[in-house]
Amino acid sequence: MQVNESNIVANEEFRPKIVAFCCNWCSYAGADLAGNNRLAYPADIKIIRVPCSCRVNPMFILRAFQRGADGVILCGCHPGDCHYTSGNYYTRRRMAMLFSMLNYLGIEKERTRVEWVSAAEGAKFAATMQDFAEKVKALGPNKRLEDLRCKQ
Amino acid sequence: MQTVTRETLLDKASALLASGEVSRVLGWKKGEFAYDVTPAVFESAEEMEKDFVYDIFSGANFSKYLIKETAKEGKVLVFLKPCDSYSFNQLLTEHRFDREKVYAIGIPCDGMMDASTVKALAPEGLVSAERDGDNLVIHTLYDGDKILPYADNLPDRCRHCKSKKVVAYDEMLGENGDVVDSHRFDEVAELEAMSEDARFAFWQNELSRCIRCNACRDVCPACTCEKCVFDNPKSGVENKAISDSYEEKMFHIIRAFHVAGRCTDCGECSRVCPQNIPLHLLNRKFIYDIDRNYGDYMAGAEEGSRAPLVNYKTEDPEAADVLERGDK
Amino acid sequence: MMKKCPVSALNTVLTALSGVAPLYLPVNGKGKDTRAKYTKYEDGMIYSTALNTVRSAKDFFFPQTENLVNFKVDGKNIEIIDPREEHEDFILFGVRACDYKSFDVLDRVFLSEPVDSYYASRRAHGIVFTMACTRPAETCFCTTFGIDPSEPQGDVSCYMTETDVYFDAKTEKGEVVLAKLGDLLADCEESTVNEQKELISSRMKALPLSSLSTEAFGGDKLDKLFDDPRWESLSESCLACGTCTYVCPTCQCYDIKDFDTGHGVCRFRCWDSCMYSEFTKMSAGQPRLTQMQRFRQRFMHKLVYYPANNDGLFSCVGCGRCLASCPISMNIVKVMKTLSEEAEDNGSK
Amino acid sequence: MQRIGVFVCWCGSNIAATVDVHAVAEAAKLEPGVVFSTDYQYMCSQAGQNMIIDAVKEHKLTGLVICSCSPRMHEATFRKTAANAGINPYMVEIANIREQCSWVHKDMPTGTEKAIILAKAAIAKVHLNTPLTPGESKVTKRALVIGGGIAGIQTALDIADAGYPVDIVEKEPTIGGKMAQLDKTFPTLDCAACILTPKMVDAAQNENIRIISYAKVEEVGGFVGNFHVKIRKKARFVNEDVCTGCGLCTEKCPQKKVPNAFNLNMDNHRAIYIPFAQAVPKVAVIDPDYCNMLKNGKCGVCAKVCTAGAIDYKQEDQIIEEDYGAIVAATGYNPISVEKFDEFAYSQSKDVITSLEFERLTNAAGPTAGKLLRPSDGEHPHTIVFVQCVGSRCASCAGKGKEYCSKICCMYTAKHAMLVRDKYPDTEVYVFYIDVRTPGKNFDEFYRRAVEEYGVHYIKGMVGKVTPENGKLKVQASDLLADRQLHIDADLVVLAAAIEPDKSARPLATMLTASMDTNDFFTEAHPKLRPVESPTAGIFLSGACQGPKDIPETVSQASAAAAKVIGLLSKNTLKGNPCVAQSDELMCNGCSSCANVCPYGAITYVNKEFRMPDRTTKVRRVASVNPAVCQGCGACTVACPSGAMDLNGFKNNQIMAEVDAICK
Amino acid sequence: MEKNKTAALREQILRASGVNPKKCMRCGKCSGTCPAYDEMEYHPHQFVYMVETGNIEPLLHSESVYKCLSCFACVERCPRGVEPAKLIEALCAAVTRPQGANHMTPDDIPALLDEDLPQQAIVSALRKYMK
Repeated sequence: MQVNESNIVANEEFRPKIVAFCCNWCSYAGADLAGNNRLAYPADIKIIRVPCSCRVNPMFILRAFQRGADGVILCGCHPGDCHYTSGNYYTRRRMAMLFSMLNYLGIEKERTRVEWVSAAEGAKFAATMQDFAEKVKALGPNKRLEDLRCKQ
Repeated sequence: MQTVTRETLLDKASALLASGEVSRVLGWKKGEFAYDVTPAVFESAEEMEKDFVYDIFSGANFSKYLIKETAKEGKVLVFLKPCDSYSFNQLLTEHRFDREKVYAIGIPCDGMMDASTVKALAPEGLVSAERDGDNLVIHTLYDGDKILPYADNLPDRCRHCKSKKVVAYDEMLGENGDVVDSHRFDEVAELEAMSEDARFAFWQNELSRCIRCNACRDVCPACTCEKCVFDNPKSGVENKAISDSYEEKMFHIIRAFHVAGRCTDCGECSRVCPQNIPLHLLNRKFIYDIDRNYGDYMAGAEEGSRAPLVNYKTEDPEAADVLERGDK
Repeated sequence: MMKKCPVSALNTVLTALSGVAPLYLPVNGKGKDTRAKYTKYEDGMIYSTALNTVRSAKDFFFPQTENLVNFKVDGKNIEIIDPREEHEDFILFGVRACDYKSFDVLDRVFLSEPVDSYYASRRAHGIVFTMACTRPAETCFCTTFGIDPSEPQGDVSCYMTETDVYFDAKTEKGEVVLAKLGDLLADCEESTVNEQKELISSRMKALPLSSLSTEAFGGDKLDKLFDDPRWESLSESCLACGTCTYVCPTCQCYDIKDFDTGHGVCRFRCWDSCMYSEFTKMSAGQPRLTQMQRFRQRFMHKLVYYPANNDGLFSCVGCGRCLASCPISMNIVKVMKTLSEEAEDNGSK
Repeated sequence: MQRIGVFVCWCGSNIAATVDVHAVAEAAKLEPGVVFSTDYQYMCSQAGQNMIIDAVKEHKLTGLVICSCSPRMHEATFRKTAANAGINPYMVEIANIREQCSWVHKDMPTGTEKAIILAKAAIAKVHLNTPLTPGESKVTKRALVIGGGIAGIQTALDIADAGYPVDIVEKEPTIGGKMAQLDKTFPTLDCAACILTPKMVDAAQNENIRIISYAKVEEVGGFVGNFHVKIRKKARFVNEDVCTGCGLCTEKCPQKKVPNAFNLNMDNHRAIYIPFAQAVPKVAVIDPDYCNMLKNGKCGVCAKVCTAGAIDYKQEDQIIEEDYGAIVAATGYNPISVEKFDEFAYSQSKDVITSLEFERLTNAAGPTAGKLLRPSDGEHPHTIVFVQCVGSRCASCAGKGKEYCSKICCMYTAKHAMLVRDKYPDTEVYVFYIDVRTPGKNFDEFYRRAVEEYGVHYIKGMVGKVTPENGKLKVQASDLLADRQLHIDADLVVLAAAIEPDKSARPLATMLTASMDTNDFFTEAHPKLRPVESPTAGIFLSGACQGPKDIPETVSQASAAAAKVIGLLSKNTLKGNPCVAQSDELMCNGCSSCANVCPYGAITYVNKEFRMPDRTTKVRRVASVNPAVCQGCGACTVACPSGAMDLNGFKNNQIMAEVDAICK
Repeated sequence: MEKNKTAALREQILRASGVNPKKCMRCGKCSGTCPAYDEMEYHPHQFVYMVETGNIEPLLHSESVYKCLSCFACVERCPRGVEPAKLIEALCAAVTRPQGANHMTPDDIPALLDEDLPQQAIVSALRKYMK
């Protein structure tokens, strides 16, 4: 009986949908390392592997919000460590510009984040995801960049 | 200072057409009323004598037409106001037209009117409008004449003019001006100073009017893709019309992003918007952010310069810092 | 019987009207665009006497986007859902004569067999109050198409003077609505608005475009006009945006598209524009390959093809919206004037 | 429409304990296009792979989704399986339900729910996969070794022995590195120079080896098999080909006050010098910061005395450009600066020295000619305190020390202590340790000998502070086993400083696009299975630049790296990664944005004629990608506003399909 | 009961001091550096170890807790950031606040539960009895 009750509570609780774009060489490996070390982070986060953070097109991020994401985080190698030399430097400018624009349009700035996570930083990956998920959860569902057609 | 009048331009163009230096002239053609001037290609001095105008409504930026015009035989003469010349350079930087096929004449500018600005001043029965010294004189059907200070009633893009300097020309008529600071980022800064909620409400009101007519894109000298992603079914973002409040936001964010670092702030997008959406405030936000975070950069100021979004410095600020700076 | 109320009581009347059915009327905009647009009436809103709304009234019967059908996908099952809700009556207040005439143009397309039930339902529920144009603009040329702004049609036609607003029910629907307003309106003689009508007529005659003629156009002018060389120069600066078609009260082209919502498909229709290179694209490509052809299409449709199929009715109502909004100021008036001129020496191009 | 097979792996209990694998397989079955779905204990096992092959054949599958461990683990495995089953290897997508699901979530419902979503995303992606074929590129049969220490020398020798030309770039005027500075080596106590210098000579004499000393790598372009490197050879103001290394100039030079870096600045040499007697190349070099001739044009003594006429004051830096097939990083290590540890008084007293300085003090070629004398007064020290772990295992001293164990200090300290007691039995030697770590062949025996045979006092505890007082060093330390605080008056304190990667490694890594860890050690492609390769193809790691190492370990890694290089150079062509960018010429408008961001210069422009829909033709400038040069980062795809650039294997529509599936 | 109390005390000390004794690698640098070493019965490294293992009782009755000079040399020099001085300070506080000694822990509550007792009372009691 008690189990059921807690289930209901859990179901009613807002569970954000979060997309994490991770570069193959550093952050995706960092996420794997978090797994190797059994460092938990919320299951609300789903990772999409990209070769480099610079592969992430702003359209993907807007698409995620359209399709119901409540937060999007982009992880890449630390500046200077990019597997492709300069990819994350472009990412940094692009995402700084994009996220600044989203915020300018009134979209909560806590919904978007760029974080550098190396292949060795499993703990940082888990902690970052934990923190991001908490911040997004506190904001509640994404209303400002949603597409009502995509809501079930 | 030599004043540049319709006659100056006409004489110049006629001479160049007569000498065979150019075979066509991109110029402004008079319309039914004072304000409905149309960009047109003139092929003879006679045509120009008949229909060419150069007055306070000769605001259209011809640079983008050069893509089409230089694909044809012969050389084309184009008149470049300061802001047009930036677009001209930017298009050259992006290898969009053949410089050899253009004869560019730089002309000074101290602000151009446009139809919607003047119509806003006289919403009912606007007969005509002209400049008289420092004043704008508007003749109306029902309310007589209105006399207003010219400079104060210019459209936003001219009130916040970025430069009175023609940066690309083969020949300059009149005296070239300088880059000016006319507080073009003030309005962006005001928006930044608002709360997230207030900004959202502001843009929601503005962008929700969008009818996706694509005029902003089609007039934009930076939007010169063979096929726009929004027209390309394979792009995944293609859509013809607004279907949800998300769509127009998506369209304008992506469009602004695609021209970020390449936009010369010519203001044509806001001029042509039938819904009067202040689209230039999106592009200016990017320019402002670029200037503050990556160093001053003016697209088109120099041919061949590398746009900030295809460039980087190792010491660039992090996205979070940029966000902080843009949210006061 | 004509009825009236003082201008000062208009808001009371509007409030009462909004009690009869949801009421939409032109209201000046907030924010960067202060021009009038149709807005759902709420207490305290002020009716805008601006001549034309930015967008035409066709939105109410033929909205820019409209969901036609939804497919819900669950695993490998597909369920078909009709997204339509029951329409209720609504009142459109302040429609100008030209816009009202545009409904006629649209009706001939959407209400002829097979009837477009989406459009038909909206038309059946709309109650239109037209408003005579006391101060027509320089861009007005409705008279060219035989529209008399001093005699606007509709369920109720209205006149506004400096002191009073007059209401003249033209249909049964209109009578019923006015009856519900009870003693908010006072009876008056129909002749009381005659002076107003005359004023409008005389003003129309004085407009710069009053002499614009349709003589050179019509269903029988296809051969003469189609290959006219002047289409080239008319269209050369066209940007191929769709502004003219989207502000036009009579443009009725649409596209039907599917939107994948992630858990199904939403099939909707949205306005389309013959100015676009993707317009009516088929597997073999689009039928009109150049911008000149697309540009020509739009004006030929309004001035030749449509009248050919609709008893000579032109599908332009002279509202002048495209004159004001075209980014390069090319428009139907310039096209008509240019093509009406006798070609000086045919083949100048 | 694809015919997709979904294979859910239990990974024993690794996945199955927190993910209901059966439920995942069942849920996948409902997805459009999925015609087969199953779960199995170990998908990567032979039996598992056979199951996949059978399913492909039986169900005519065109695409595979494997829900298993990270694609970094077994993507290659399953691609091979696909190839074996007769479908294109790039028709495989992996849903990472182990590292990124079962291992990070604790309860079954959560894990299962997420695993299903990850599977759906992979299915959505594989729907849009297209068969890809790798391109081929030629291999330049020449290797570059960066760093000429024992690691670099060994790697170069091994590569050269296999018959491939190899260049060593060394930043100092001579090769030899740290090992050349050492006195004896543990645990055999043979003299470092005696075993190193023959190798240096071998390298110099090997016709396949070119030593580019006093040089640094300035620019690296290209990719595996085809690197193009710019090397700046600094001016030494001595003609290398002419100098005989006689050393006369180094005796006659009037400028005598140049700190001798080889002896860690404990003595001086002349402005023209040969770093040490066995230097290779044995060629003098002028220090331009001290040479009077170069500074103010007054002197010229060396030129006068040089009978060979080798002095060239006008010599300039030289740029050498060369193509290589493989690059080995062997940049080595340095002791950290211990000045920031105030408690050890390194900056306050000359008699507090580092272990490397101690090496020079006991070396016959060192500043004291091998006699152990106090730097302050040249007296023989009677009490010596060795402090271990200075800056090592130091988690809290940000900016000062290192969190890792430097690995070599326990052994060399034992060596030092033993040597002191051996040469000067009248000396009391104390070693303060936290742990003594001796996992190595004959290591523990060596340490025990120091204690048992040589009578070195090993005390468990750390030195708290060192205070110079009246020519003595007051050492205060704790003896944890006796539970008392010790106060020792020492004559000499030797600090076993932590070691860190050479400062040149970080900028080099950037040029090589090789990744580094937070401590600036190069990262291996796999910590266990690929320990001598960088994740960047064609870059290999040799020696302490990858992590702290002693000499035997360094040499083994050096040879291992050489073996990897030889394996690479023995190939004539390399198969490329087919996941490269591709430009849709119909969409491209030739704006150059993509070329601006391409780090590899893989994009060029061509004028191409296009047939327009109205049957006219038009010449347009369009981008063209060189698939052999493109590395598939995707920077161009975002720079391109018209979406003409796309990336095979990570296409826009594939990523968006994943986004859609996740956000559903 | 005794075990519970010690565990609670340990918890309280760790929470008050913010010290994680598990970080200690037993190098003894704290004791090596401590100027008050000779005055102490238990030395800084022992404090850390004894708190970690729960052997806290002897520390509470030792004069050592008052001998710490709070010079923070051990905090400054500890290579692992353990901060022994803060731990000693917390221990000292636990001793010098006799009223603060916990009379009750959250684990004691279930036994005291009574149907008529308002929950608020339990909470306030717990607050009162937990320092």
